[in-house]
Amino acid sequence: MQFFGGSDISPSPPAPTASGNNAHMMYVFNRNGVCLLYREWNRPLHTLNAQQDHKLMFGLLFSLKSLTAKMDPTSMDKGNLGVPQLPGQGCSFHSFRTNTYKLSFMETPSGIKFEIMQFQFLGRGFGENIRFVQIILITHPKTGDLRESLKYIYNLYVEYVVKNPIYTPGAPIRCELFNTSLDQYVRSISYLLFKPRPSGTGDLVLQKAYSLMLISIIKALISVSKSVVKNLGSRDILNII
Amino acid sequence: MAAIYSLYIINKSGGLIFYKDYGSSGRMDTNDSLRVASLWHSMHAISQQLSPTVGCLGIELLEADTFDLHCFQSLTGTKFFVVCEPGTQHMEGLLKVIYELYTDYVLKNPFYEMEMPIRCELFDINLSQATQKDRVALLGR
Amino acid sequence: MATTACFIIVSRNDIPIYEAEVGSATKREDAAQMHQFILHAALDIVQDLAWTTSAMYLKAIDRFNDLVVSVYVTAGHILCVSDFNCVSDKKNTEKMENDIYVIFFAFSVGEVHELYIKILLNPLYLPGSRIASSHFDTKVRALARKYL
Amino acid sequence: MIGVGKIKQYSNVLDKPLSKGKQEVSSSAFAFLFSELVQYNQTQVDNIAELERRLEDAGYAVGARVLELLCHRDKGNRRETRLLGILSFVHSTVWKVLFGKVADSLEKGTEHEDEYMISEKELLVNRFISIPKDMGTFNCGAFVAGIVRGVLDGAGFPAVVTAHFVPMEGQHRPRTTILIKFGEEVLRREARLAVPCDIIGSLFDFCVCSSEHGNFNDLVKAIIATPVDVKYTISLHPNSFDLGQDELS
Repeated sequence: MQFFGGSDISPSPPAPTASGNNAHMMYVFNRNGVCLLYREWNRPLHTLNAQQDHKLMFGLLFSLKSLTAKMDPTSMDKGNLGVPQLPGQGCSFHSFRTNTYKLSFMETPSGIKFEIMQFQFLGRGFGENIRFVQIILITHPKTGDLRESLKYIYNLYVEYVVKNPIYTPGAPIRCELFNTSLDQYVRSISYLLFKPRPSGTGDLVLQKAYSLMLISIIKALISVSKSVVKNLGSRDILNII
Repeated sequence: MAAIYSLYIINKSGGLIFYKDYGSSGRMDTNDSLRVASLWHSMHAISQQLSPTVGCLGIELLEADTFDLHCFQSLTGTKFFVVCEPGTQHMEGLLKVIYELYTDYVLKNPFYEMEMPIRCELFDINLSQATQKDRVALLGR
Repeated sequence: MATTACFIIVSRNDIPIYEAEVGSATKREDAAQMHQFILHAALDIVQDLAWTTSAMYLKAIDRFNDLVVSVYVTAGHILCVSDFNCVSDKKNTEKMENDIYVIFFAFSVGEVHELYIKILLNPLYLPGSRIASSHFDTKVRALARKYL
Repeated sequence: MIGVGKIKQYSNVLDKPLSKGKQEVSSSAFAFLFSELVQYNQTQVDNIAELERRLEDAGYAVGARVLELLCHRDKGNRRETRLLGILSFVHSTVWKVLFGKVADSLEKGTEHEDEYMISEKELLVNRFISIPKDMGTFNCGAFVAGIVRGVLDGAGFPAVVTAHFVPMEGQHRPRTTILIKFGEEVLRREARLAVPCDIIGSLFDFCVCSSEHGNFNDLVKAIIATPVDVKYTISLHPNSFDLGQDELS
């Protein structure tokens, strides 16, 4: 059912922002459901006002998490429904797809490994609160697996938000740098995602624009502090390209 | 080998009318399956509301670490969803086949009362044939 | 050759479901009962005759002075009984004239049989009950005029 | 309704020609209609037997009409006067028109001489119906039994017709069998009508059955009832009938 702009067949990839009705949004929640960040690049339909929308989204994710933990067919012990899951405990879902959008979800209990070094001096409590966050990406239903992108966004989050001294944990994110690099990254993802597979003879214009964009990303990456690049595995960079 | 863990059918008001377990470890008792079914019903509805574009028909596929959940909603609101191993192919096809069996052997059965749990043995017979036929290995755990 | 014919359709348990006086002869009031009497007499002959042949049209099965009775038995054992009074001046031609009328009767009753089936296919018509459809009546009379 | 070509409007149904009747009916439409029929009747009755009787009555009306129509349309105005004739008519012509295929099998009852069975692996009527446990031996095939009874009664072969489930080994679903038990006078007439040439055939039937349970008088009645002017020397082999010499004479 080709429901929206033919993202696959249209020769020129749609510009990510103004393109038809394939939506592109991002939510970041913390553990108690406060929406730290809501970025919207393209949302044709606004059914609810922002505040309700965030609450509904968090509610959906919360119960979906407990539902998946309950339905996990491989584990014997079935916690009863509705009990809030500790991050990382029990199986959790990473995305769901409807006919109009795909929601990719990531919870970051696993984000502990490379922050230990930075948070040593700030004490455990502080780090705990910041570290646990949920990132939700809503994209075109046909987008592929976005778990890597979510990880990358999480890294951006850690770099620009957590390490920003003036940022008070739990408050909505105001860091400019984070937003710009996030925009750049999302534009690159959506550009990549909608890029028709370059069949051998792909027209030249496409190739040129493509390489230009590539250079800009690398420049952006270098400008960011070295530690970020070092931590990204080669696989991540490859994935981005 | 692709495997189905379990199959649920819920009526348009979210009540569970059919639950079949294909060997997932730890079979869910009836209360839990009822809760899961109605929870899924409301999730499905909420996800429609949150849709950024018009005309959303609700969740079709939920991917989790250890399972995939494929859901098919008929026009009248009856939902069929199957829990299977991640990455199982042609589950949508299987759900369509199950939907056909439902329309044949349940709706056309004079002794079946709408929205009530399904007790038609012909439906069970054909269902097990359909799931076998799709070379979907049943976990004989 | 005045021909008076009485045409009766009788259901399985010998209940007449349709009668029609056709033919051009003047009606004598006692003629009506006489026709009824003759036709009902013929019913017994039909009972066992019907089983010996698989044909539906049983030509002339009975004769009553100058009246010839012929019957058409449908699959559901509905009998279309009719008799003609063929007044003929010459003795020897009587045989031939009978056949003519009998053949005419065959044509008309074949179509009456079709009409009956159409009536029967009406789900609201109880098989074996009287045919009260006026259309059926006009059609049968038209057939009779055409053939007799 | 999007008819095939222009549907000619007839002022009265009597002018409408008896169509060849080749239109297909969607099986799911029939299934839903039949399911509604059963559900409606279920609300009207309070026990299973009565439900089956009501289904049979519904079928009877259909049977009476089917007989007339098919004899006119397919049999070219030939009437069935023989038992085997009417049975094969039901088995093939009626089944083909109603259910699209000839019935699976038509057998003669073994234990009783006047019983015949038409069985069908998957009766169209029962295809989508699963009987709940608490309704025991209820069989929606009673509707088809009614049709068969309607046809037989119309043709002058009164009979008691019932539908049964016969489990088949190695099959999930039982077979549906329509049991036809003819009335007494049908058999008597059959015997009377037994035209000489197949006298041996029907006599043989009698010998086979009567010898099994020895009601020899049926055999004698049959011999007497046959038209007398037919001379036949019937060699009854004594030991096949364990009879005394005098009875044979």
